[in-house]
Amino acid sequence: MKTQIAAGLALCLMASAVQADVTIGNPMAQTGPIPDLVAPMVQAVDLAVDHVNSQGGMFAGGERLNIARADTGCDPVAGVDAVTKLINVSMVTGIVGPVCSGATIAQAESVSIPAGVVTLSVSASSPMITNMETGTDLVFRTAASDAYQGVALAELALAKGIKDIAVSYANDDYNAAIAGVFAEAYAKMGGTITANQAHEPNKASYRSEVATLGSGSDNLALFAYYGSSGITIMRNALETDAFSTFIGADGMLAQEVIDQIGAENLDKATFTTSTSDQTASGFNAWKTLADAAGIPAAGPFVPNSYDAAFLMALAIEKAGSADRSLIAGALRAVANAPGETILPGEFAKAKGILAAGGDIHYSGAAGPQDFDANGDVAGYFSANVVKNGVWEGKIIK
Amino acid sequence: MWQTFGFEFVNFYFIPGLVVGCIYALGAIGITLTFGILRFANFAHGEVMMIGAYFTWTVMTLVKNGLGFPIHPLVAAVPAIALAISLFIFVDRYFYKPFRSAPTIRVVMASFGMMLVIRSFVQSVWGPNQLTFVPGIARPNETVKSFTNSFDMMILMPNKHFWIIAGTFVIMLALSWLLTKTKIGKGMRAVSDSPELAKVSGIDVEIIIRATWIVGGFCAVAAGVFLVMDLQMLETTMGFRMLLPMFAAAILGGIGRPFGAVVGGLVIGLAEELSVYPWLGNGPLLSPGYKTGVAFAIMIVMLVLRPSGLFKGRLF
Amino acid sequence: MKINSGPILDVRNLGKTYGGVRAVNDVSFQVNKGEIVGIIGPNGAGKTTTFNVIAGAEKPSGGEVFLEGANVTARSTEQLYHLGLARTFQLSHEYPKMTALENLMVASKSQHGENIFMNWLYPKLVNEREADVVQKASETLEFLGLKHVVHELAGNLSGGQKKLLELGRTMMADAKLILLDEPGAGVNPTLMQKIGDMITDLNENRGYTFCLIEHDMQLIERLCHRIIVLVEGRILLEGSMDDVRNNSQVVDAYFGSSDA
Amino acid sequence: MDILIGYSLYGISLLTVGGIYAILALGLNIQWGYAGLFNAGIAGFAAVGAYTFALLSTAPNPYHYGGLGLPLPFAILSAMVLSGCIAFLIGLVCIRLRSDYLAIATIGIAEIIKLFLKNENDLTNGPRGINKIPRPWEHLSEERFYTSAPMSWISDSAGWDSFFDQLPNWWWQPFFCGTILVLVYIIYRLLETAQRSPWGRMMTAIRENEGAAHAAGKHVTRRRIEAFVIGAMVMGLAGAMLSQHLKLIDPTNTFDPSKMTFLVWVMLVAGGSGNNKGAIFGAFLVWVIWSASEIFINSGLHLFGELVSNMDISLLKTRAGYLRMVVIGLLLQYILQKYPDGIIPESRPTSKGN
Repeated sequence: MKTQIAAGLALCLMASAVQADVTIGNPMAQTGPIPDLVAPMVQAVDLAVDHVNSQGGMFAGGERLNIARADTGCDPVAGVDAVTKLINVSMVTGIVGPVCSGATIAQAESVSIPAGVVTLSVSASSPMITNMETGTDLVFRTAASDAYQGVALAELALAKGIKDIAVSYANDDYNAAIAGVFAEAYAKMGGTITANQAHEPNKASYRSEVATLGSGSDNLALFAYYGSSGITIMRNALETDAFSTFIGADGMLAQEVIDQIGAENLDKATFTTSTSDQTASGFNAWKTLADAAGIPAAGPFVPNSYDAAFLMALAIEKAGSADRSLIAGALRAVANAPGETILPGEFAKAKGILAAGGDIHYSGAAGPQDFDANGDVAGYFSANVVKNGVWEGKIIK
Repeated sequence: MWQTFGFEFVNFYFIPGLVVGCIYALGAIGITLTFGILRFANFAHGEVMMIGAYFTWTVMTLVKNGLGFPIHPLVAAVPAIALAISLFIFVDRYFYKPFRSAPTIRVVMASFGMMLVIRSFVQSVWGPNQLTFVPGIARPNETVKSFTNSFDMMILMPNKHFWIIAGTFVIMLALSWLLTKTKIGKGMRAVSDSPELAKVSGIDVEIIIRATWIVGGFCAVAAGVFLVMDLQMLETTMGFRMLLPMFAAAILGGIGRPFGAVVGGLVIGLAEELSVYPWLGNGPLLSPGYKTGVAFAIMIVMLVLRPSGLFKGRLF
Repeated sequence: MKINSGPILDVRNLGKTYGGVRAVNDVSFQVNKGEIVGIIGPNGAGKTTTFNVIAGAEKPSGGEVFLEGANVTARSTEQLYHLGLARTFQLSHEYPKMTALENLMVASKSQHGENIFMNWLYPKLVNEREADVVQKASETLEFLGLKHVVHELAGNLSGGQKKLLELGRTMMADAKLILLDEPGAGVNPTLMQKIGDMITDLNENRGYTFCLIEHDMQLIERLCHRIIVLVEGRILLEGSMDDVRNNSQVVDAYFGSSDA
Repeated sequence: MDILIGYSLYGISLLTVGGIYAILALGLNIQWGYAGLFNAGIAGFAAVGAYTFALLSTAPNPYHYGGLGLPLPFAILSAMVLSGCIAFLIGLVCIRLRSDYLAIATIGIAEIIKLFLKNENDLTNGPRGINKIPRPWEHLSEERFYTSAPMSWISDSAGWDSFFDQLPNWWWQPFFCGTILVLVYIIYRLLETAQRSPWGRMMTAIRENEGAAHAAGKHVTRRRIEAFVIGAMVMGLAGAMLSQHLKLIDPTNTFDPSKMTFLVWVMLVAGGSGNNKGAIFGAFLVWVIWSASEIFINSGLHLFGELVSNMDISLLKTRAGYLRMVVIGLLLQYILQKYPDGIIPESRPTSKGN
C-alpha cells in the first residue's frame, strides 16, 4: 500500500517534470473571494495557449506550449507559495497572472523579481504596481491601472450630468483603491461627494448604510465585487428607493447582476470596465474567437487574460528560447510599435514574421497593449448599460 | 419613539435589524443547545446552515425543471431540513462521538475540521460562484404601505420580511411548546442545565443529543433559508460569516438557554444595523467598515462584564 | 507537646452570605501555635465555607482574619500560602500528568526558576535551588511512605496515596498553619490510622499547627486538643471532646432530624 | 542543473514557510500546550507583529504613516513587544474565561484587530496593505542599506553594486531560510529549558489543576497572562518573519483565519501539543502537505486527463483547490482520532537531579 502511494506520488512528480518543452506559469485565484470572475479568465488563458499550439507551436521545432497553473486564492501567502512552485518546480519561463493586486505584488517582490522572472499580470490594477520596481523591469500588466479607470469614471459621471454623488466601496484592496482615485478626481473636476464610506463585504444587509448614504444624494458610486456585496447593496438601495442612479467599475460588471436584480431595475446603472476598442479590429478578431470557444468576450479582464497569455507566447517566440532573462525585452518588442500588426489568434502569422527577422506589434483583444516605462498599459474603458438583458459597452477613453 | 426618530429609522434601521436579528436568533438556538448539551462550541454550525440553503435551492430547481412549477422556498426547505439533520447526525456519529469523553479541545478541533470539509464540499459540488435564489427586487408591500400611510406612519416592508419575521415567530412558538411541554424537551433543558443531575435522574443522554441535533438542524436550515430569502442569492461563505454573530447571540443570551439566544440574536442584529444610524450629527455613528466588529465587541464585553448575571451554565 | 501562648490564627466575627443565606454567621475562634483544632458539625454547617473564607478562596461578607497578628482578611490563597497558611481539599487535588515527586516540588516556595528568565540567564542558581527542592520532596515522600511511587504519575495513584500527597504538599511549604479539609474522607481504616499517626508526628516532633474538618469522631478524638462545633453557620460549642459528648445540643444538632 | 537548483530552492522555501509556521506553533504551544489557553486569535497577533515590523522598517512612502526605515532587528523586537503588550491587555480582560469562551473571545478580538488595520487607512494603507517590506540578507542589496552605515564603511555603493551583481539572484534565500531555522532552534531551546524548569512545572500544574496550583501558592491569573503574553510575543515574531517573507501584507487575505489560525492549530494538535518537538514537526509536516499537495494533485489530474482522454476533467481542475481542502480536513479528522495526543505526544520531562 505504502509503496503504491509512493509510486503514485513519484509518477505525479515526474508528470510535472516531463512536460519540458516551454512552460508558462499561470497563478490564478481559482479559490478565494472571486472565483466566479476568475473562471472565464482561466478559459481565456487556455484559449490563447490552444491557439499557439494549434498554429505550429513554439520555435522552429514546433514545441508544445504548456500551462502550469497554481491557485493563489487572492492571498499573498498562497500566492507566494504558488509562484515559488511554478518558478522552481515547474521551471516556467514567465508568469501570466496573478489576478489580485495583493497577491501580484507579494509574489513579484518576494519571488519573481528576485528570481528574475517576468510577471505579466492579467488584472492587477492597483496604482501601487506602477512604481513598484526599483532598478528592474520585470512586472508588466495588460490591465490598466485604476488610476486611469477612476478618472475615466469621474469624467463619465460628470458628463452624464451627475453633480453630486455618494460613494460606497467594499473594503478590499481593489475596490478601496479605485474608489480613492475616483473620489479625488471627481471632487477635483467640480463634483460634490456627499458621503464616502467603506462597507464591510459579505454582510447580510446594507439597508442602514444605504439609508445613511442616501440622505445626501440620489446617485451612488458603488465599488464592490458583485458577489460579495455589490448585488446586495443595489438590491437594498432599490428596495428602499434610496438611490436611483448607479455608477461603478469592473467588479459589478457581470451577467449575474442582471440575472439577479432584473434588467428592468437597472435602467439607470452604468458600470465601466477596462476593455478594448470594440470597433477595433483586435476586439473583433477576439470576439469571433471567444464566441466560438463559448467565452464571454467582454467579461471583465477576460480579453486582458487572453492578451497576457498570447503576448507571453509571442515574447518567448521572439526571444527564441525559454531563457527567462530575455523575456522582458522581447515582451516590449512584440507589444510596442513598430512592427506589423498582429491580431488575437494570429500566432502563425507572427511566427512567420519573427522567423523572417521582422518586427511585430500586437494589437490585443483589450486594446493595443503598448507598455510604458513602468510596464503599464493605457487601456480603454467602456461604459456599460443594460440593453436587451445584457451589458452593452460603449468606449469612453 | 417613531415621532422622535422618524420613519426612516423604523424602515431602514429597525426593521432590517429585526430581520437580521431573526436569522441570527434561529442560528443561535442550535449553537446554544449544542453548547449547553454537548458542552462544546460547534464551529460547523454555520456550514450546516449554508448547506441547508443549498439543499433547498437544489430542491426548488429540481422541482421547477422537472415538474415545471415553482415552489415556495419554505416548502422546499422540508426535504432540505431532513437532509441537514441526517448530516448533523452522521457527523456526530463519526466525527464527534469518538471524543465524547475526551477533552473539549478535540471535539472543537473536529468541528473546526468539519467546517472546512463541509464548505469545501459545497464549493466542489455546487461550485464557488453565487447562485440566484430569487431574481428581481422585492418592493415594499403596497397594502401595508398605503394602510400605514393613512396613519402617517408609512411602513416599508417587502413580503419576504413578513415571511421571515412570521416564520421565526412560529418556530419560536413551536420550540417553546417542545421545550416546556414535551418529555424530550424537558429532558433537553435538564441536561443543558446540569448534566450531572440529568444523569442521576436517568435521562438517556444519547437520545437527548439526537434531539439536540434535530432541533439545531431544523433551526439552522430555517435560518439559512431565511437568510437566502433576504439575500436572494446563495454563497458558500455565508455560513461562516454568520457564525461569529451567532456565537455572540448565544453568549449574550446565556449558553444553554434557547430563549436567551433568541433575545441575543435580536439584540445583535439590531445593534449592528443601529450602529451606523446617524445618532450624532449627520454621519453614521460608527464607520460602516467597523459594522462587523459590533457583534464581536458586544460579545467580548458580555463575556467579560456580565459573565454570571445574564449567563447560566458552565462559564467559569 | 507544649502549647505556645499567642494565637497563630485569630478569626473574628467571620460571616459569609450567599444571596441572603447565611452560610457562616459571626464565627470567632483562635488557633494557637502547636495546637490541633478540630471543626465538626453536620453537613451544611458551613465548615468548608469557613475554611474557604479563611484560606482566601472566597471573600468574607463580614469579620476579620488575623494570621500571626497581621490582618489577612480577604487576602488571596496564594498570598496566604506565602505567609504560611496552607490548605488541603476534601477531594484530593493532584496534577494527574505529573509524577508524585513533581507534585510535591511544585508546592515548594520561593523557587527562582519560576521566573522564566532566571532559567535562561542564571541556570546555575536555579539548579542549586532545584537540587534542594528535589531533596526536600524526596524526604517528604519518604516520610509519607510513598518512596516506591516517586516517579509514578499522580493520576495513577490510589485514592489514599493521593490523600497523602495532599498532605505532603502542605509540608513542602513549611506552613505555620495547615487547614486540613477532611483528611480521613474516603480512606480505609488502615490508612486513616497512618494519616493520624503522621499528623501527630508532624505536630509533636516538628511543631506543625493544624486546624482540621473531620467527620470521623475517632480521628477527631485521637488528634484534636480542642474541638469547635459548627451548626448552621454558628459556633455551638468550643471545648474538649468530653464537653462535646456531654452537650445535649450537639447531639440534637446531629441527630435532631432523626428524632423528629 | 537548473532543475536541481529549482528543486532545492523550492525545498528552501518549504523550510522557510514551514519554519515561520513552526514559530507560530511554538508560540501556540506556550499558550495551549503549557498553560491550556485556547487562543483562536493567532491571526490577530501575527498581524500585529507583521504590521509593526512593516511600519517600522519600510522606507518612507506616500501611502501610509510609518515607513520609518529603522534597523531590522529593532523592528523585529518592537513587533514582539507590541504583540506582547496587546496580549497583556487582552489577558487582563479575558484570561479568566475558560476554553471555548476564550476561543470565541479571541476570534472576535482578532477580527477587530483586522478591522482596525483595514479601516485606519492613514496608518496602514487600509486593505491595500504595505509592500516593499525589507527582507533580511536580501535587504543588504537595497540601495538605502548599502549606502548607509555600517555597510558604507566597508565599500562605496559602486563596490557593493558589483559585489551583489556577481552573486546568483537567489543568494539570499539560503541565508534567509537559515535565519528562520536558527530562530526556530533558539526558541525551541529556550522553550525546552523553560519547560523542564520550575517554570514549566508550575505552568503544567496550573493547566492540570488550577485549584491545587492556587492552594500551592501560585498566582494563577498572573501566570496565565504571562504565558499568554510570551506566546503572543513569539507569534508576533512569526508575524514579522512572515511579512519579510511575503514582502507585502494586507489585513484581509494575508491574515485569513483559516490559513493563519486554523492551520496552526492543526499543526500543533497533529504534531502533539505540549511537546515542542511535536509543534515543530507538525508545522513542517502540515505545511509540506499543504503546499506540495497542489503539485501532486495538479499533476495527478494532468496524468489522469492523459490516461482517460475521453473525459472532461476541466471541471475537476477548476475545483481542485476545494477538493484539496476536503482532503486536508478529513486528514485532520483521521489524525485526531488515530493520534489523540498528536504524533509526538507530550512527555513530561523527569525532574533534574534524578
